[in-house]
This record gives sequence, structure tokens and C-alpha cells, in this order.
Amino acid sequence: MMNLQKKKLYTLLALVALFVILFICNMLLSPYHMRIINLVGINIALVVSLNLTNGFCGVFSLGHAGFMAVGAYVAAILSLPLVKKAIILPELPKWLGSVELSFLPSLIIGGLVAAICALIIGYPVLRLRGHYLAVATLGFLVVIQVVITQLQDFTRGARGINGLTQYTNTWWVWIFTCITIYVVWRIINSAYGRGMMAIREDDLAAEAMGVNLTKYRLLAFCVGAFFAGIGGALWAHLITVVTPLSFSYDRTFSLVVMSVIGGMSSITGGVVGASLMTLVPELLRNLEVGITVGGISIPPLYGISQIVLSVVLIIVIIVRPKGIVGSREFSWNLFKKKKWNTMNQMEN
Amino acid sequence: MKKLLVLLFSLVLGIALTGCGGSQEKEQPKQAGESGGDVIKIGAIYNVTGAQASLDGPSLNGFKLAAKEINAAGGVNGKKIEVVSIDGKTDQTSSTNAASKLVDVEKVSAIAGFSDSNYALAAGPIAQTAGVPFITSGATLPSMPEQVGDFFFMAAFGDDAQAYAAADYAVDALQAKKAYVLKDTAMDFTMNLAAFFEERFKSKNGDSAILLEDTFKTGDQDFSAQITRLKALKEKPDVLFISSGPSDCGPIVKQLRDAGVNIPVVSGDGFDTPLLIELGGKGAEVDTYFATHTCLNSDGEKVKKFVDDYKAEYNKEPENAFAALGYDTMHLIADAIKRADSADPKAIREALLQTNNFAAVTGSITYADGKRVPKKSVSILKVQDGKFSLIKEVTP
Amino acid sequence: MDSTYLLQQIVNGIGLGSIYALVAIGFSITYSILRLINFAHGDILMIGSYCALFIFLSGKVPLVVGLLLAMGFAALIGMLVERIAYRPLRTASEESMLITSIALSILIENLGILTVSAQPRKFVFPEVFAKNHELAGVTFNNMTILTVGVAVLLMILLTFFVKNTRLGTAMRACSENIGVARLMGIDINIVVAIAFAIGSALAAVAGIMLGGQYGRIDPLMGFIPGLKAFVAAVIGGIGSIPGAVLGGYLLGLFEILLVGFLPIEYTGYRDAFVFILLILVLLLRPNGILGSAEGRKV
Amino acid sequence: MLELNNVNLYYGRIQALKNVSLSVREGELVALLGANGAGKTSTLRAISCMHPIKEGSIHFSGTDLTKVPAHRLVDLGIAHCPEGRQVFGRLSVKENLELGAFRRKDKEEVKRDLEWIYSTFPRLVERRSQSAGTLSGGEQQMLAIGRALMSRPKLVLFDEPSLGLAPLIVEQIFDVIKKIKEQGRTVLLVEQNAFQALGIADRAYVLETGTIKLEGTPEQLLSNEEVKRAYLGG
Repeated sequence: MMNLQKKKLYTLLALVALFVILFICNMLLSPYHMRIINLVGINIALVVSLNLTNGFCGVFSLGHAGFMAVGAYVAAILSLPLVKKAIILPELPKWLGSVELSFLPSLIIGGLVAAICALIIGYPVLRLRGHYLAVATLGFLVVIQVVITQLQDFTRGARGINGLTQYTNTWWVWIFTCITIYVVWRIINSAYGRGMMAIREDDLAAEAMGVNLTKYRLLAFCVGAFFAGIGGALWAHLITVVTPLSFSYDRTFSLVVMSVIGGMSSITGGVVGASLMTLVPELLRNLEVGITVGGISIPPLYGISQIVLSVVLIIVIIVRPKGIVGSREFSWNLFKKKKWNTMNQMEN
Repeated sequence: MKKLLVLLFSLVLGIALTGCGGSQEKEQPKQAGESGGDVIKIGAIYNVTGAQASLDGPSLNGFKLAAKEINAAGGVNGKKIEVVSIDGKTDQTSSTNAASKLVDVEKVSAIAGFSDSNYALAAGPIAQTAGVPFITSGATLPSMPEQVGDFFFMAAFGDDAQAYAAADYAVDALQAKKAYVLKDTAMDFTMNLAAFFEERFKSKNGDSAILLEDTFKTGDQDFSAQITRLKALKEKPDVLFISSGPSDCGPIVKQLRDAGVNIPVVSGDGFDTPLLIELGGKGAEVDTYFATHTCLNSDGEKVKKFVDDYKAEYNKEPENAFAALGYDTMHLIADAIKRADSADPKAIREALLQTNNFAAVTGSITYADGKRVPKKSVSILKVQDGKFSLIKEVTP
Repeated sequence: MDSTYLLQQIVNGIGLGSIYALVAIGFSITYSILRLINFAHGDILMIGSYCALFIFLSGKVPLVVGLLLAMGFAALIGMLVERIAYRPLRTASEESMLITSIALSILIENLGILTVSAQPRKFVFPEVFAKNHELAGVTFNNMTILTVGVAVLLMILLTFFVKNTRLGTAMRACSENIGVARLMGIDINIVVAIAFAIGSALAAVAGIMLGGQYGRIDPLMGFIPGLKAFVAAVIGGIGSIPGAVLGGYLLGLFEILLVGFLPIEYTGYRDAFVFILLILVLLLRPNGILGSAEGRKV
Repeated sequence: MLELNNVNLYYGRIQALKNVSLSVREGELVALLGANGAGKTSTLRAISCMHPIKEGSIHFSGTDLTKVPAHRLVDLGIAHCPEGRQVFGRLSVKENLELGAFRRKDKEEVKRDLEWIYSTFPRLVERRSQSAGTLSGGEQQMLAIGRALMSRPKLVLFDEPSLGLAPLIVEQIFDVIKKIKEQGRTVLLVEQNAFQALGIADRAYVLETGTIKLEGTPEQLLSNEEVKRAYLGG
């Protein structure tokens, strides 16, 4: 075992290293590569926050994209420059039409509104179990989408809001990602976290032991939604367009896939899953380039990357049903143990 | 733990391999057109998978066909065109990544793509920031070029143009005084189209000229509720404006006619699909008109050549007007490169802006007064004897 | 609104409900045995309709034969999917199976785009089916009669199979307690394969009827009906066949009546209402209308 | 007849059985005793292939049971009457019994056996078309036993048949088990209710935290101080 001080130091060093690397990347790599790195960051934050509810608390939610949508739209409306707002959203009520916030408050308000939505939807729904809960949260996603499509005055309906300022950059993304990981880590290592995991293991027993089921689930759900909201807002200000289609089933499913592939009840799993599932499809694109070999040209097979990806996904799940990382967690002891092992071997 | 490490390692290895494989392939064609090589790279982002695939697939086919023809004729300014096409996957994240890759990694001279503004508006700004012209072949939201910036062009006319043409036709040719509007609320295209139609129709016939505006959603199958409401109207409309996408127009027309509603139907290019005739059946033969880009049945020389070439290349008829739009977009870009005598994106943009009376399959294209929405003729078509036939071509 | 209008909407609702019910049954039986939410179920529907397109709309075989062939093919695909993707996951968590089904759905849809292209295909039944009838002011065509007729017939057959045959009893036993069912000597693999076969065959019928009513099919056609049928199964009580049927018809009627009777400004909210209904049903009757409480093993 | 050798069984990382060895000879009634969580049910699950074992061997009349899929067990002549009865609540009594004979092809004989079960448990006759979930606990236990017997097993595994039943019913259940043994069937009885089990058993094993602690005849065990203290409340 390593002492706490040392671990803290290592963590700090790793953080510094991360940001130094990001800084160097930012100078050397093309905007395309930085875009992918930023997407990795956003997805890590989204998946880690999803793991808080789905993995650690055992509340299998399919509504994460719904909270992203809420955060994204709220932040977009708040941060939109007044001039643009007057043109794009002329029907906004005065109090909203005359407000232009800077990025940070927009993000936070976006996250808070998403969390409030989670509170409202979660209070009745979180009493459900298992698949029923999954379906109910999926229902919430549909309701959010319909409302966004219909509330023309606020959201421009299906046309979406475009021309957002591209505030999101490497620093916003990765600082947010680190904060998300830290907060989720603190929660699962607190008394609350232990209560949550008790619920996951056996909700009946946990309830019998006096764990207030709904309260714990609601907390996890709201915190998850808060970060989803901010993540959605960051995404929106990276892509610069939000439409109801931006946050559809596909988005929710891809987040859930990342979470399960990495390992649902592990922060490390979330990081691994999100990174892999963001990078791999981008790399698989190279498969879709047509090849000319010895005069015979093979036309590009569009959709092949999705096909390869889904086959790999099925295989991974069959081979490692608990995800790549499982429920293990990264720890500095990992390195120490390894060193210790090799030393042992040498002695032998 | 060991198993885990092995798995992770093999995954990383696999990724690295596919990554390398990809980059190796790409090294074969020589680097970027602007640096004086003998190819000019043109990017294409189309949603060839996912919900948009039925529109974007034909567009890409048309686009590639045109590139092939240009190369067969010796290329542009002695250089071959190389189309680098990436699938947008009907997903905004994927589409923006694709645009970014084309601009930053492939260093293309221009990008074409999309038939829907949702994606064009996401990918466009990236090209704009990088100073690479982006020409959307099929998206028709007229405000896009203004919203995105001076490197954004449209190859198709705006929704306003086609809706105005449809409204004018209803008022002038069909003598309509009162209209009924049915629109799909799930698409920005249909919402805009209906809004522009109503604006024009009201300006000609007064504010009370729209008797009822009813709605449905893409994929609805049963329109009996809407039809019942239409029939219950006290004052009968003279024209029905149906703002729908390609998948819904057939069933709507069919159900309208089956229910005994024989009032003329007018619409936009959403109706420009074989599905209108196949599914609308006899219903579509009854006074069904729509405004669109071109009539692929017409005897025009350019249209005929395009249809024949497309058939020869892909063994099928062009699926819809988007195929022609993709084809035109490639030729439009090639024309600009020729005039600019350069593969430099900024020079191409300048040349594009000067496009005047460029003869395309879908009508002649002119970017007048610095506007990047083309002044283009609109064709009014009618269903007749199981075919589309051209009623007239109007130039707004 | 007059009663003819209401009646007309009810007839329309029953037509749509029949399709939902057929798909919902498949959801329900696979769920009841494996606790699997099979998101790929809707894509089996798509496969069935394409199969029909290639077989009987070519006009070479009689309709009934074509229908049976399409059902058989879909059943085969269903069993294949189960064998390859789901069987290795028998002991895995519900989430793993859910993700697998999502991956399968992506796989099938993209394979579809690759093989039959994304272009929608015309899917029109012979002229006779478009013939309209009018009864007491309500119009409906032969297609609707066929849809409802086939759906009801299949549901009766299925009920008979489940209630009165050895395999049917085994299936019910498995849906209650798979472990003990094995102790009785029931081969779970066979039962699960049959469940998938039945579900897939019914989905194929639904796909064909859907194509026939709408006139077109495309590789992505299965997702929305799949999702809706899943909602129907949950409303009715997932795991119960009568529940799936009831849920299907209720959902079909509810959707059509919402569009028919809501003020125009609110018809756009239809899907929101559908899912709010779902959430309400879940809250008031957490196991659906006809579902019985799931035994929880402590 | 049944032979377990050094069986180790894990649930995830938790070891439930450590080197369990036991044997049941033909015609014997062997009781397996132990407290809650001692591994009794795990032993039965291992025998009936419901959970794979990590090490060791299980043989039944020469057949290696670890290689047999669970549903073939009845073919070999093993019936498992599971803990907590686990009748199919939504199926009728008759259907439950018929499922017991699921793999049997001799229809006439099955009918005869059905009549025999009805005559052994007259209370099931009047409820034959009722769904099993509506039966009382005792009736469900009888149904579960009847269901197990419908496969004409050579060896019957009982898992806590007395659990949660009224003393009078327990008495009846044990009478039935005794009768089954007297018909020449072999019985492995898992029980917490050690006193009653020892009353009818030929031999018994005592399990404690996954290992066999004691083995012997009822007389030997009843006189063992440790057993008395731990299981007989003495």
C-alpha cells in the first residue's frame, strides 16, 4: 500500500502531465485531431456521469441524451449573442430575449436546469425497477425531444439553433472532464456512495437496512443529469448547432454502449469505454476508403465501419460481459503491485 | 489482470493497424492539389448511411459520376479531380468530424455535401473557418449562406423560391383564392416550405386566404383525421398545399383522393420522387403539381445525357433530383476551378461567386449580387400517365 | 364530433394496433424467458418485409405461400441471431444483452443499407387489397381487413400453441422459472430458439402488413414500430402474451384517437403523450395491465 | 450410486464449497445437514448441473455429471425438488405434474403415475385445474414432490422440503419422503431441520461453511455433543 500523501502527489503530477500534453497537442496537432481529442473529453465526462447512475447506483437510465438536450438548449439560448438572438428567436419572451450570458454561467445554468428536470422526472419514476426504469427514462427522452420540437418560440423547433459561438475548446472540455471525474470519485467514496452501491447490490436489503432508496437514487440521477447537461452544452458549443435530432436515441445508445463496453461500475471503465468508442469509429473511417489493388478497384463500402464496430461490440460483450475494465478501478497501487511482482520474480 | 492487459493491448494494436492501413492507402495519391501536384482534391460529405441515406446516396453517386466524366475528359486545367468522400452517418458529430478531417488532414480545395440543413449547418462553419468553399448540393434553407458565412454556397434554389413558385402557380394558373396547408412538423424543410408558401399566398390573396393549417409527422401512416378535418371545413379551399418529404407524399395524395377530395394539390420538391406515382397511384394523376429542380423526363439535352450516363454507370435510373444536384455540384466546382485556374480554395470561392448562367442539369445557376443562393429556374411538374411532365419553367 | 368519425378512428386504430400487437408479442415472449429487451426485434420486421418483397410481390407464388415463406425466413434469421449473439450471454447481465441487441440492430440496419440500398422500395399488394368498403359511414379497405384478420388468426393459433401443446407448456414454464424448467428436463436452448422463431415470424407478418398499408419499405423501417411495440408490451404487461395484444391495440387506438381528437396545435405532442401514458401506466401498475409481479429471487 | 469427490464451487470470487466429498448408495436415504449458508443448496446445485464446479468430480452410476447438460439429468434418473418449492405458479396443478414427466414418451404409464400421485396427495385432485400459485404452502410442496416423482427418478434430491411449513404439514412431508425411500428410490435430503431429518435418514453429513464436518448414522450424530449444540438446540 502506498500512503495517501504520495498518491495525491502522483495524481497531481499526472494532472499536470495531462495538461502539458494537451498544451503540446494543441500547438502541434491539426484542428481535426484536437476536435477528436475534445470529443473524447466530452464523452468521458458524459459516460462517467452516466456510470454514476447506471453503474454505481444500478439505475439503468436511457435518458442521458435527454439531459444533454436540456443543458445544450438552455446554454445555447442563454449564450447566443443578442444580435443573433433577435433574428433567430424573435418570439422569445422579453426576459430571455434580452439576456446574453458568458459561457461559464450558461453552462452551469444549463446543467442546473437539466438537474431540475431530473428531479421532476426522477421523483416519480425512480420507484421503478430494472427494465421498467430504463423504459421510463427512454420515455423521458422522447418527451424532451417532442417538447423541443414543438416549443418553436424557444427552440425554433426542428430547424434548431445554429450559429452558436464555438466557445468549447480543449481547456473547457478537459477541465470539465477532470471535475466530473473528481466529483463522481468523491461521491462513490463517500457514505452516499456506499449507500448507492448497497442499492445496486440488493435494493431490498439496502432498504431494509435503512438506506432511503429514492433519496439515493434521486441524488445520483440529478448529479448525473447535471453533468450530462453541461456535457450537452459543451457539445453544442463545439458543433455550433443544436437540433432535436442532435439528442436522439442514437446519442443515448452510443453513451450506454460506451459505458457498458468500458465497464459500467467503474470510473476507469467509463474513461476507457468513452475513449475507445470515440476513437475507434473515427479510425474505422479509413476502412471506408475505396482501395485500388492491381487495377481492380473496390468501391468504398459505406456502413462497413458501423458493421465492424457492432460485430466487435458483440464479441467484446460475449468475451467480457462486464466490460473491458469490469468493476476494477485505476489506482496507483497497480504500478506498485507490478513492481513488487517483478521483484518477487527476481528473488525467485 | 493479465487477460485484461492482453485484451487492451490487442485492441490498441488493432486500432493502430487499421489506422496505419488507412494512411498507407492515402499516401498513394499525391498530396494536396494546391501545392502543385497533379490532382485536385474535392471533399464530399454525404449521409450515405442512416435516415438521410435515400437522399444523400444518389447525390454522392451523381457527384462521383461527374468527377469521373471530368477526369475522362482530361480533368480540369490538366489536373485530375480526386473525390475524397466521407460518410456523415446522419449524425452531426460525425459530419463535423468529417468536415474537419477534409479540411485539416486531406487539405481539400472545396467541399460539397448534404441534402439537409441540419448537417450542412453543422459542417459548413468548419469549412468557413478554414476558408474552404462549402457547396451544399441539396439543402434548401435559403438563410444558410448568410448564417454560415461567405464560403458557403448552395447549388439548389432556396425553399423560398420553390414555395413562391408553387404559390404563384396556384394563384395564377389554378385561380386559387383559398388554400389549405398540411405540413410535416418533424422536418425543418417542410416547416419552412409551408411558411414561405403561406407568406406568398397571403400576400396575393389576403390574410384570411389560408383556411386551415394542419400537421402530421414523418412516418405517420394514417391521415384520415386530417382529411376528416379538411372535409369538415365550411369554406372549401381551392388548393391544397402539402408540405411533406418524399416518404409521405404518396400515401397522403392517395388517401386524399380515396376519400373523394379532388381539389388540386400543390407542393415542393419533396414530391419529386417515384414514390409519388408508385404509392399515390391514380390519386396522383388528379391535379397534382409540384415545384422542383428539374424534370428528369424532359427532352432537354443536358437532362437526357445525365440520365443516360447515370444509367450506364449505376445500372439504374437516377433515384431523384438529388442525384442531378450532386452531379451539378461537381460540375459547378470544376467550372469554378477552371475559371480560377487554380486549386486554391480562396480563388475557387472568388470564381464560384462569379458563376453566371452556368448551364446545369437542374437549370442555370447564377450567383447574382454576391448572394450565394443561386438564381435558378424552378420547374413546375404535373403527374400525367404515370410520369412527371413539365408544365412550365419559371425564373423568379 | 359525430359518432361516424369516432368509429372511423377506432377502425383505423385497430388496424394500427394489430401491427403493434404482432410485434409486441415477440418482445414479450423473448423478454419473459430471457429478460431480454430485444431492440433488434424491429429489424427482424424489416427483414421479413424485404423477404416478402422478393418472394411474393414478384407475383410468382401465391400470397399465402409467400407469406409463409417470409415468416419462415424471418424465423430462421431470428433463431440464427439468438444462436450467435444471445446464447453466449445466457448468464450475462440484462444490460449486456440490451447492448448486444442495440449492436445487432445497428448491424442489421447497415447490412440492409449495404445489400438492398437505402432507397425505399415500393411495396404494394395486388389491386384487390386497395378496394374500399363502406359500412355505416366508415371506410376501410381490404388491406385493413387482411391485417386485422391475419393478426387475430395468428394470435389465436399462438394462444392454442402455448396453452395446449407440450412445447407451449414448456415455454410458459421457462418464462416463470427457467432454472426449475431445466430440472424438468426441458432443453432451454430449444425453447428459446422456438420463442425467437415465433416472435420473428410474427414480426415478419407485421412488417409485411406495415409495408402493405404504407406502400413502401426501407432498411430503417423497423426501429419506430419496434420501439412502439415495446411500449405496447410494457403497457400490457411485458411477459404476458394477452398483455402484449391488449397493449398493442390500446396503443394503436390511443395514438390514432390523439391525432383525431386533439386540437391541431397539440397533435405534434402525440409521441410525448404516448410516453407519458407509458410512464403513468408503469407508476400505477408497475407490471403493466395484465402482467403479474415478477418473482424476485432473494 | 452418487459420488462427489473434492468438489470446489465458486460464486464469482466467493468459494461456496471446499473439497466436498460425499456418497449416496443405492436405496439409501442420506441427509445433508447444516446451517443457513453452509453450502447445502450449492451441493445440490452442483449435482444437478445448475452451477459449474471448478474442481472435483461428480459421478452418478458411473456417468460424469459435470459433462451432462442440466436438462438431461432426468434422463439419467435424477429428480431435483428445489428449495422454496418453486412450482410454476401460473400453470395449473395438472400442467405442473405433466411437466415433471416432460421427457417421458410412455403416455399410458405417465397417466398411471399421475393417478398414483393424485392418490398419494388427495388434496391435489380437487385442485388439478387450479393454477399452482393459488395453492397453500403445504400443497405447493406436495405438488413439487409429485412433480419430481413424475419423472420416475432413481435418485430424488430434496432441498429443504420443510421450509416455512406448519409442523403438522412437515410431519406429512417427511412421511411421504420416507414412503418414497421405501419404494426403493434413493434420496438425498437437504435439511435445516436436523432432528426430523435424522429421524428418517440412514446416514447423514454435516456441512459447515462449505466443508463436510461430520459424517455418520443418525445415532452417531445424535450423540455427538457438537451436533446437539449446533443443530438440535441441545
